[in-house]
Amino acid sequence: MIKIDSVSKHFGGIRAIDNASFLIEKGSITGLIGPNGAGKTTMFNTIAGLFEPTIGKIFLQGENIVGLRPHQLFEKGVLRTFQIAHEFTTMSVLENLMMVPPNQIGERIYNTWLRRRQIKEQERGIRHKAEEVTEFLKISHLANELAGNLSGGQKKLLELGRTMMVDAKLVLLDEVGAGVNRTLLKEIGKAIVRLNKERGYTFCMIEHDMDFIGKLCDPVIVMAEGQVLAQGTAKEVTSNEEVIEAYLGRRSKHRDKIADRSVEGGV
Amino acid sequence: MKPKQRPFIVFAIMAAMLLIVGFVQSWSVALVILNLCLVSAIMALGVNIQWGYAGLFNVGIMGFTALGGVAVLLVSMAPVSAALEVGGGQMALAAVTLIVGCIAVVILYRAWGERLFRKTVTCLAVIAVFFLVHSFYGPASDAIEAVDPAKTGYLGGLGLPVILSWVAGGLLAAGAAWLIGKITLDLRTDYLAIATLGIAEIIISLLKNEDWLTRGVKNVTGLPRPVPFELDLQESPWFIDLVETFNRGALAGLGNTERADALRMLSMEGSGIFVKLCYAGLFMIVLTIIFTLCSLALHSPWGRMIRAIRDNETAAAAMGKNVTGRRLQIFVLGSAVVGIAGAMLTTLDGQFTPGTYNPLRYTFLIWVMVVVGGSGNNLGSILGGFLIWFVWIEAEPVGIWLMDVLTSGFDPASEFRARMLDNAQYMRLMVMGVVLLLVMRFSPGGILPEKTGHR
Amino acid sequence: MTEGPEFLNALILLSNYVVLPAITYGSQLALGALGVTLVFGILRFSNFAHGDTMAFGAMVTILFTWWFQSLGISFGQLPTALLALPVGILFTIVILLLTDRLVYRYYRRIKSKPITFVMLSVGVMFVMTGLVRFIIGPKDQNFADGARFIFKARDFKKWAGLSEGLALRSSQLITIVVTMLLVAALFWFLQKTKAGKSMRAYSDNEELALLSGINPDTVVRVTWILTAVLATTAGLLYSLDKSFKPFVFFQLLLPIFASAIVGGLGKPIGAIAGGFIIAFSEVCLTYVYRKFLIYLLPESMEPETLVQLLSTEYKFAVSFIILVLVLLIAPTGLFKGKVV
Amino acid sequence: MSYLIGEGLTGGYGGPDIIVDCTIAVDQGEIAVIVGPNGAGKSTAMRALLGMLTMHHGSVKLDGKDITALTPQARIGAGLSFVPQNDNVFTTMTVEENLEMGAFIRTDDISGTMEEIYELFPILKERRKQMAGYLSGGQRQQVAVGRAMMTKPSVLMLDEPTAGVSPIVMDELFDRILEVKDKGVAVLMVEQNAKQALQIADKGYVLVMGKNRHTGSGSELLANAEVRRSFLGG
Repeated sequence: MIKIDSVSKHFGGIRAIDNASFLIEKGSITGLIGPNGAGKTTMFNTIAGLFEPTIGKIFLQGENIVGLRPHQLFEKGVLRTFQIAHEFTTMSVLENLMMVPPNQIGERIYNTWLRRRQIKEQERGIRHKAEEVTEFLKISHLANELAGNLSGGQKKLLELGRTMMVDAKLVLLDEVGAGVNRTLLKEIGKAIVRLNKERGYTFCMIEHDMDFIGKLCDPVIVMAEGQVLAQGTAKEVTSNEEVIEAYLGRRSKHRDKIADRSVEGGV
Repeated sequence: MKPKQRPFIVFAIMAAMLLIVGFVQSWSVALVILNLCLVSAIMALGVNIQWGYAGLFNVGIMGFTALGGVAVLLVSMAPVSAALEVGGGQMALAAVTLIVGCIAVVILYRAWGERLFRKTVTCLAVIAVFFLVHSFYGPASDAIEAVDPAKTGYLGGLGLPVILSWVAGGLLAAGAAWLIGKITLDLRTDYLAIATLGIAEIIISLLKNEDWLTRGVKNVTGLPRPVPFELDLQESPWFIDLVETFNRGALAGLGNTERADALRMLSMEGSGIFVKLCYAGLFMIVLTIIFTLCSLALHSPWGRMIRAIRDNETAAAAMGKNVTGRRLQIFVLGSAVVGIAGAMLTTLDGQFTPGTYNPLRYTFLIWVMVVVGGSGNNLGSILGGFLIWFVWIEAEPVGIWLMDVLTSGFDPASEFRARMLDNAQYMRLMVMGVVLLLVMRFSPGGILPEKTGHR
Repeated sequence: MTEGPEFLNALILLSNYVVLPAITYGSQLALGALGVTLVFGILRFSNFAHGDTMAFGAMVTILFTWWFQSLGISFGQLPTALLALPVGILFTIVILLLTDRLVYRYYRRIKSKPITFVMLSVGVMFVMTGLVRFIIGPKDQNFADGARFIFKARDFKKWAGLSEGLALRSSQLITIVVTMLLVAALFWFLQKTKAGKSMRAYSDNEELALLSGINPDTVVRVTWILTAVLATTAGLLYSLDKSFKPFVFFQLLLPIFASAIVGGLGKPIGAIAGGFIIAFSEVCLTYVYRKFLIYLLPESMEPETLVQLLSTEYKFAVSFIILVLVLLIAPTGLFKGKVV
Repeated sequence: MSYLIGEGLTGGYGGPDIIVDCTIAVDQGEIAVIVGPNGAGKSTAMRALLGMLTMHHGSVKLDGKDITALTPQARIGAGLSFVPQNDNVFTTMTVEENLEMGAFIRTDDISGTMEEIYELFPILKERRKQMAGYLSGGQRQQVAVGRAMMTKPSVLMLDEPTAGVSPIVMDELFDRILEVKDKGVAVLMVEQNAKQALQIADKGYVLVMGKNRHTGSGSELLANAEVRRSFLGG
């Protein structure tokens, strides 16, 4: 689906991504984990076209998509959700969903004066789809609620719902779990699996909650300090010493010595 | 009261107030107010498109109004052939050079790419173009302004029916807005505000000083009218008959001579009112058209997209919407509507007087209308236009009357009292400010707030 | 036919009609822009009411000047207005603190968006304009007294033996001196005193300032007081130099904002630089260079046109164009102003 | 009974509770670190102690006195002192001014304290006339800590002081923090970098999902395999 080919992204001196390469298989739910500052979100933004990589190529089904603008990628079916939900607070859930489909007839202002009928028909279709989505996500009871009044978790569901309004190929989920209570997180998890099974979406998700990752993701890719550190099933990576060390933080020689001494001293 | 009824009620109150003026002061005063209320309502609609729909803070309204105004004279006045002969050709040449020059500069800027001195070179090119254009423009304008300065001294217009100028005003304003938007719309909110403030001032000073085009502060009077002149009406028998039928009761039982005099009197005041009614009719039509178009656009996927952009640009962009494009579109549309209103205003006045445009009246007052009426809500801004204009006009006599009462204790000759009486009219500025502040504090949505959520 | 070396004459001509006026105007703009920039730095909005604050301050000062004059109090060679200035400042402080209490504070508490504050300031602007015109009327007001000139062009010619004269109006000298004193005082306050430093801290990083125990309300109060001092002085100096006319102060808003933004909003030093940049470009672009060139060029090349780059009516255009250019080239201004 | 103790802290930023019934305590002259996976609520726990979030349960006691009701400013006055993770210096002000601002609430003579800070961070003495904005990341952190020390706090709280600094700088910072502790200050810090932090800590709190998962001395926690695994967010 997506092939990351030795991509690097530098901000001034800092190497947010440092020659990382990996594959996201079609139809997979790939987990992307790693300690803070590992460059996960930067990787997402680079794939979604917010940044251009300093070096390296990104292939979407064999086509190099480096340099495409976000809305172009959007039309190619590459969607991303945000760590902090970006819903339209003053619009109802239904409207939030209905505004998603690109190039609606009614988005050209002169059509709103000249082609009322076509717009009506299209609107009917879009609304129907939106209602399907709300049912799929079990939030139909909120359809006419202002998105601003939703709970954190419901907003995340809405984010997910947006991706369902267009035939997404690849969906990048940035910490869907953040600030969501367990029960709702389960719902989100279910939704993701169903989308993956029933509609063949490919997912790539940044997540910190390991058992969530464990339940959903295969494979799991571990990034640390901008590089791909390990790759494999959730079990494999969690039992990988290197990964644990990376999570525990940077080692630095002389401090270790002190530590050893203190341990001998039996503090 | 239920939000559904609210508009009806407030508009009913508004109508009642106008009627009261009609009975207490006079019908022609009431009609004058009504006509300006209608124009203000259209302006408010234009500003509402920009601020209410898309959150663009444009304080250059005055400029676009004035552009609408100049369109009237450019379209409807008869061309001044003498001026065209002496300066027309060269002026055209200047215009052409200007356009070509600008294009050339842009091409140069692009072609130069990332090489050194890009900005310097571009600036130099601009300066060069400026002098080139000036070499044609200078003599041409002098020649034109020399042609019978007392009467003309300008190129005149196209001599087309004045109604067309309303469309032209819209187009002119739209064109200007497009240019300005291209430059300034990427700026941060309050930078944008200040930029538009400046543009308005520049447009005004252009209109004041480019005499060859607008006669500047010498003003252009006697603009053609879309409605008959009072005098013609008083001559025309059908109108006299009309008046007669209207006042049969009053005229009955009068001797022939008195009857004729009375009839003349009646048809005189009748003609005034008739003319104002014609204007009111025309304005009403325009307002209805624009209002319908606005509501159609707002309650549609387009409106939804615009509200989404206003609500959260990043997300809208991530949903594949072209944010910059839409903002520009909105800016152009809003300005066009303001331009139309500006043209109507000038037509109503029958003269173009660039000296009289001032930002308090033509920019900030409109803002008060939108905020008080209810930004984001078309009906709201129309109401705002009516209400605020009404207050703006009526605050003056009321203020003077108030002062008169307050200072009645002093002896009428006293210098203090005299000053208080002339300055009373400025109380309305304070009233406006206070109204704005109070509304923003106690009903931030305005009188008719925007309906958010599902439609 | 002309006495003295040509280029000297040219020089004097330039300093008389370009340099002196530009410096004077520049100082007035700088003071105005300082007020705007302070409010922006601390309260984080562009204050559209600033022009009318200047008008208000100047008005009060003028009213008291008249009163003093009627009492026969005078300031020797200096205009009586300078005596009345402190009173004017006092009144302006009161009205600004009042507006803050009645208008802005509430919105600060509920943390409204900057744009809301801008619109509020429009409301305040209406009230203040109304107030000023209501009290003193829209017409020109004459209140200047004391010596008009430090030295007249004629005396200068005699003294220097040139055909061009250099005149120094007392209002010009006063403007320059007062500005220098005030700016010096302001910078001393901001750089050296604890209150001033706390203001800079607050404008730099609000949360950290709170964590250091700086009280926002005090900071805001001090800001308004400083704004009042700057605005009133700027207003008065402008009125002394040109004339007092309420509407003019609204038109001044544009060059003032331009100065503040060109320098970088929230940066006092930038405001001053911006003020002079705007002033000099306005004067230079609208000055008629004909006579100047006649002095410098040989007879053969003497220009027959006015050699004026822009007609005087287009002053606004100048400040505006500079503004846009700067915003396009260095969006945060020359001194890296803050972004809200 | 520790010097500063927050018991059963439960709360968040308006939304769902981010920390649930978690207890953090630190004594004078010791270093306590809060570690754990991303999003475990480490910083939130610290902000709870400072009174910077809406609490539903729990109490904060300083030296036996209940300060739960106090505002952050008041707590600063009471002897707490906080170094935020980022934006923790006044970039447009000189190092010296930064320190002065740190001592804003003090009315007595601060020159003595300032000298102490300069002894602690000699580099700051050299740079004291420089804009804090122009300093390197490590030096900034030193300014930030110095600023916080200016109130002569009894408790110093640091939110990820080593975020984004190189290992060497990190070591130096930790050494400095040890010195601060030796002055008898209670030091409480949140660290991403558990390995390093736990090595210098007298006491460690491992938070997971906003709850206390493990508590103990730094070295024992480091030794514990389960703890190590829990950092992957288990």
